[in-house]
Amino acid sequence: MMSTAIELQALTKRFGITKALSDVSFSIRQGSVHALVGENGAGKSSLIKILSGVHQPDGGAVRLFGQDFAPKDSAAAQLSGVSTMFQESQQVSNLSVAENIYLGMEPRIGPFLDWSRLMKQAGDLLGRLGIEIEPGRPMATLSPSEAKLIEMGRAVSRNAKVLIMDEPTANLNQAEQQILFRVLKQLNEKEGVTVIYISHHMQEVFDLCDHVTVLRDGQHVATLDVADTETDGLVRLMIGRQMEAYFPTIAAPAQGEPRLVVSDLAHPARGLDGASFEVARGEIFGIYGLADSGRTALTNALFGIQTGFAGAVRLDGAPFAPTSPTAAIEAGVILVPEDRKLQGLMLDLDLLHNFSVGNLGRFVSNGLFEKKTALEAANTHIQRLRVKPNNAYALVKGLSGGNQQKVAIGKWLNRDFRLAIFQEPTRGIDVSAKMEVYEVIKSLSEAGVAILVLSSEVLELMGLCHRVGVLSGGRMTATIERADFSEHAIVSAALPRRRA
Amino acid sequence: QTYQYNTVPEGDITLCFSQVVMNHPFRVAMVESFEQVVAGMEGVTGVVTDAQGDATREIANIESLIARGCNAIIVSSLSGRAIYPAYREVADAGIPLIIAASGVPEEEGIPYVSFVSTEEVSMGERAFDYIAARLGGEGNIVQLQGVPESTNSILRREGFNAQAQYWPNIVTVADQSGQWLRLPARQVMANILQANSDIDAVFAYNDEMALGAIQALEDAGRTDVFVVGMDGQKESLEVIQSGDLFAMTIANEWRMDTAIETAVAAVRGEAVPQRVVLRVPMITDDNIDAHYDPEAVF
Amino acid sequence: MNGLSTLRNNLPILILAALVVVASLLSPSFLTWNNIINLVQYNAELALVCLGLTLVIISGNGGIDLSVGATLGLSGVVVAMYGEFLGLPGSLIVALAVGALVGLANGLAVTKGKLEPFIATFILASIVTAITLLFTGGGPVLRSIPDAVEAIAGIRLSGIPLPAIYFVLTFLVGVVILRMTPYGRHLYAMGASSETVRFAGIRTDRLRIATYMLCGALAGLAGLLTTARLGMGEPRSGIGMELTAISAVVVGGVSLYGGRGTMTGAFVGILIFAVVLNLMNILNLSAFYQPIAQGSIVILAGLLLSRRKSMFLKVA
Amino acid sequence: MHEVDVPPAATKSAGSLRRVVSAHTEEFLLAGVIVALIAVGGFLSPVFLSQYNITSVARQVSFDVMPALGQLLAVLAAGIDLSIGAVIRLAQMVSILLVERVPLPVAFLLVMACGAAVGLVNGLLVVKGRLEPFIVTLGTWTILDGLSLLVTGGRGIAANVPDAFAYLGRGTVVGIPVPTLIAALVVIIMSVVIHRSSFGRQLFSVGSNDLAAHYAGIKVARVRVTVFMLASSLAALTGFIMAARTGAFQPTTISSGGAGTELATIAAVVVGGARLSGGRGTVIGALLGATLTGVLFSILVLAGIDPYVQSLILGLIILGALLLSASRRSKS
Ligand SMILES: Nc1ncnc2c1ncn2[C@@H]1O[C@H](COP(=O)(O)OP(=O)(O)OP(=O)(O)O)[C@@H](O)[C@H]1O
Ligand SMILES: Nc1ncnc2c1ncn2[C@@H]1O[C@H](COP(=O)(O)OP(=O)(O)OP(=O)(O)O)[C@@H](O)[C@H]1O
Ligand SMILES: O[C@@H]1[C@@H](O)[C@@H](O)CO[C@H]1O
Ligand SMILES: [Mg+2]
Ligand SMILES: [Mg+2]
Repeated sequence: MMSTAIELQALTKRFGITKALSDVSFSIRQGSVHALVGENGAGKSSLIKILSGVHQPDGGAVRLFGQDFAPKDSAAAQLSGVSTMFQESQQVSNLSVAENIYLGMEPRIGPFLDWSRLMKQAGDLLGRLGIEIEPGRPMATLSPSEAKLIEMGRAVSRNAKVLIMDEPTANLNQAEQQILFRVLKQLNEKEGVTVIYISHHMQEVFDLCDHVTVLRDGQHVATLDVADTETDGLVRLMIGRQMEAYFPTIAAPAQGEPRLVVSDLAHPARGLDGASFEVARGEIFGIYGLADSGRTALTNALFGIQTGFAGAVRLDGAPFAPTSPTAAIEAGVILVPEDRKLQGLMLDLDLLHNFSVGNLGRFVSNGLFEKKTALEAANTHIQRLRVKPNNAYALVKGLSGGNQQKVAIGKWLNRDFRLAIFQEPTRGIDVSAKMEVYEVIKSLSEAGVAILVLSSEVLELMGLCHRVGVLSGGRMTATIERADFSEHAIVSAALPRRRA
Repeated sequence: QTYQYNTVPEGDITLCFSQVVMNHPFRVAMVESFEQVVAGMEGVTGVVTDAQGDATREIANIESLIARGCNAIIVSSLSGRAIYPAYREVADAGIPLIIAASGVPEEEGIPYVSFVSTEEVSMGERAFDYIAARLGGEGNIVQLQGVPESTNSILRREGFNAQAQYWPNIVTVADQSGQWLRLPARQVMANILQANSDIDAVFAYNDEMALGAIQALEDAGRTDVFVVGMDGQKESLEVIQSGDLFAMTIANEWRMDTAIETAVAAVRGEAVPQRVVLRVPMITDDNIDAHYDPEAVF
Repeated sequence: MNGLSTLRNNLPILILAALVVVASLLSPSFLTWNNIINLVQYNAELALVCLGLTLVIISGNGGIDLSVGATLGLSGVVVAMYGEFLGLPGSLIVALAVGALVGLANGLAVTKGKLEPFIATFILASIVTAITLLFTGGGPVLRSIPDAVEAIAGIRLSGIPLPAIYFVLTFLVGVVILRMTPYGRHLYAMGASSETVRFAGIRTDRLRIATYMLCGALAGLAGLLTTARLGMGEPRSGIGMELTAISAVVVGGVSLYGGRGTMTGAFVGILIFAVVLNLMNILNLSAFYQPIAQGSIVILAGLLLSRRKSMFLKVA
Repeated sequence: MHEVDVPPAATKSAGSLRRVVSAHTEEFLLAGVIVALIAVGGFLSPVFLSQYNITSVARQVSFDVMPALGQLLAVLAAGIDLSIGAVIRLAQMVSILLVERVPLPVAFLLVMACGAAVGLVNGLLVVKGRLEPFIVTLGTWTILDGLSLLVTGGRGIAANVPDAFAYLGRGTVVGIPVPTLIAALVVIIMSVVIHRSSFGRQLFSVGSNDLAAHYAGIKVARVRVTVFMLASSLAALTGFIMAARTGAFQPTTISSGGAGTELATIAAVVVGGARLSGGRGTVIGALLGATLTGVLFSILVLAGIDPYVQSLILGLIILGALLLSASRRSKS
């Protein structure tokens, strides 16, 4: 019980000029649940990717159960008993659930796939984990959170001695998180599996883990017994400075004519069933809803991504029914989308480009792109948002999640707008990046922008918003003033209502 | 316009040959023959380019040959008039131009020093005449064209169809392309045989296609048809000798001796004939011994 | 929604059925046993090539092989050159080996060399063609081909020529690979998400190299068959075949983005082209119409098959 | 090329020079290779550097550069245009058919209109028909070649070219071939369009991530259609000048060797550092890529190397160049 499962010795990893890990040394006890925490870009994922054989270290060594361990690819890591649930979604959408679970380890008869055994094994495994998904279902029909559970099933199916989970709960709802926690406990306690657990949620660290390692800027800061620490101390270690108030103080919004009036917005096929609400100038209006409550459809309507909605939208009194994002943007609406990599960023282009595409018109004279002006603007945003690295020519794909999110927001700062829609603005980003995002939202609100924040984090909405509207079944089932905020009030309004 | 060209009365010379395409045996045989003949000549170096069937590349090749300082350039082209500017450039550079195995009608006014080539149109005519005679003026025939847009396919077709006008009872029942190649010809012929049971003769615009057509006929168990080809390649002669299906081929001229001799003479400043129409024999089972050379490259 | 996508998935087969109906109305000779056998037997080489190409394309990451035609040519002339000495088994092994070797080069260029498959296989195709032509001096290889080799194309089994049987066998093998082997499933998976497959512990580079080698080997086999059929080695017999093969496979619903498409679809695609060309011959339509017909099939079938959810935007 | 003039205010000049060099190592390498080849060429054959040969290579390369730039546009926007060669041929044919019948400017406009129309069709099929560019342009390629077969009956056609027209293809200005001057102009215009204009930014955005571009308000469909129209127009321009050079047109299909151009343009832009999946590539790279092949060809022909060995050497050198730049890229 007291022997060492993994020992890292002066591990170093570079990506071009970025030093993702420098001289990181610590050990993980066999049979423990070991948390790995740190800000975005601290090096957590890089570290576990070395353990999973995805990356090879530039220096240092790893010992696994006392043996030298230098897997050259994922296959080698798995053969040595290390199995990983990665941060990024790892699903194969064109295969069945069962094939996803046993990918690469399918039961065979000679050279052929043993379909019936595959289905049976998968069914058994899912049953054992308490996941109610048919093994024969096409993966494409699963929701992102269901898919995440299947990924867990895959990780578990490898019968590993070490199980790594990189931000596994980021997309899961309450009930799904419980499944994950239960499985984790079961594997750890009953089967003695060593677990490395990465999360930005301090609560999870305290609930689930025995030990915690803090990384900062690629360096090892501390490895502690969870029993000996508390949240504040941990966060201090992570960010290297005292943390001030988490949420900015929000001034009361300006009164007057509402900027955005949504009345009876509906499109039954897309899951909107007559949503109505108003947002004032300078107001931060939160929208909470469970899966399939109609949040995405609402955004799509307001940003012109989809059309054909019934009902009416008014922006500063004028009817507003954008037929394309271009039209919405021209009317003064911007969107920070939920999937920043897919919808928000040009990953293989530089910061300069990404910052300027939000308003190319501003940098054009005589049809030519004024690079000098654009560069100045980009540098301003880089300073203001504290983007790392502070180099306008860095490619966005090399940035950590939090910094990417800042770029996704920053591209809009080159233009004037009246309504800003933030979808899951802090998903997967760390404490200090979150605070920086909140600061931006606050300052936009102070400038009179009407702001919609769609988030699945109740606490975030409560900390940030003037009012929160709750969507359920495509309708606004409650609108709660800041004074009346309570987690209970918001969540209970979100629960599916009965059909009338 | 009159052109002056440079002569080299004695000493080493370079002869250049621009081949338009080397994608069937006939074209390759020309190049091999060129290389062989030049190799056997004292003080003469040979250079060959292949345009891979692309007229633009052909022009570029000819320009490179001009730049290289060739003493004479032999061109064999299938690119119709698209290549004429390059011909003029050769003449402008004072280099004797010899045309080989390309249909360049006399009246086009091309400044060649000598035209050493077969007459493609008349080859088509003769093929028809042979078929008509053998069918007694009546019957159904199949035409297998080469790559339909290549000059020689067009000219042979012109000659063949021109004669056909006079023979209303000889009917072309299928008229398709075998791309100058054996396998496509075989497949097309097989398809044609499905639709036409009444066929008496096949005119393939070259031997490769004739050989493909014969395979298709054999597959279908047809023995009542005869095939006429063109080029007179060695393999065809063997087939003509050994069976009944392949009746006749016209021996297209792949040998480059005449063209080379003419070129050398022009370089040396001797007078050369302006237009040498190479006479090409019809080969049938009857006269095959006179033409079959087991050692020939083609 | 579901009905529509079922319809779309079966569209190639419906197009083929419609074509067959039209063809048999237009010409009584179309739907004869002999014609069908012919149609199938002359597409045996294409079928072999399409099988390999389908695997490569499904495996995704821009997977494509523009060198199949060149490979067919090389293997064909090598076999013709040494056939006498090799005999049938030897020829078979050499044809497969030559193809697999070219496939290995492709696979290495794509995985280790990190080149985009389109460009890597295009350049390798030109190199392979150059080697073939150098090797043969450009002309056909007229050595005597052993009877056993010629027999693989020439023999008939109860009236059916062997190549027609190869066509069907190739199809069956393809179906089995894609549906019933872990390898086939991994190709689909790789086409959808290569990284996931790699992270799940499958050596994707090896899988990719193996797939290019298999594709090459199949083209090599097609080269052997061509030589057997012709009774000689024709260095250019595969030229342009890659484009025909890609068109056929795509018309059959195999997505160039990888991860999508079936072997049945690919073969239906082959047959669609085969039927149209066969019909044009039968109806004695001018050869000039052929390219127009081919191009139109590609675009029209593409339009019918196109999915609302493509890589391209919903922006209209 | 677009990043040469970084404002000194923003970046220290030493750093910016290093950045320019490191961001364009491929182009520098390629230019180095070409210079080395020219040196080798001059060494192997004294006539390689003769005025005549330089003129001839320059003219020839111009006909490769213009369509390569069209291909670059398509590739930057994550497309591919396989119909470029066929559009060149179509334009040649139309030019020859028109040039004796209508005034030269009219002929020019009609030819360009043909090109633009093909591009429009390609673009609409991609955008509205949701087809992959590969498929669409493979289809239009064969259809267009079929059309010119039909129109000409497969025969070469020729025209008595008016002097003004002939000048465009055959003339020189202070020893520089007119097609080269036109190509130079096209290079300048395209580098402004691609690297300096707002359209260029949109182009890179669409090629890099079309969904994000859509969400950023860029009219993705319009960009794509424009790209195909520009690509075809450049091909049409090339065909027009080629017709001026030859005064004749010979139809070609794949079976008679017509498959070269389309694939050569793609090879040229990729050798020049472009990525087929979009969002990466430069005008200077495409220019160098197209030049490399032209120069190599000339050297190999002048050196009197066997045609088959020529193709082999060419293929190996291109493969080497590609592997080199790919390995350099994956290291950084
Ligand atoms: N493939 C890569 N290429 C370039 N840079 C990378 C790559 N992977 C990671 N990095 C950089 O390495 C550093 C560490 O990143 P890593 O993903 O390990 O952080 P993390 O702690 O997991 O952050 P997060 O909480 O956002 O997941 C960051 O600066 C990141 O930008
Ligand atoms: N285009 C569409 N076609 C059919 N159904 C749709 C479409 N768009 C949305 N829906 C359905 O409408 C409902 C609301 O979807 P929406 O995506 O707006 O929910 P959401 O609240 O954003 O959920 P999540 O948190 O999972 O993203 C869901 O049941 C969804 O399946
Ligand atoms: O006869 C030959 C054919 O075989 C083909 O090579 C094309 O050119 C012709 O002259
Ligand atoms: Mg991470
Ligand atoms: Mg949603």
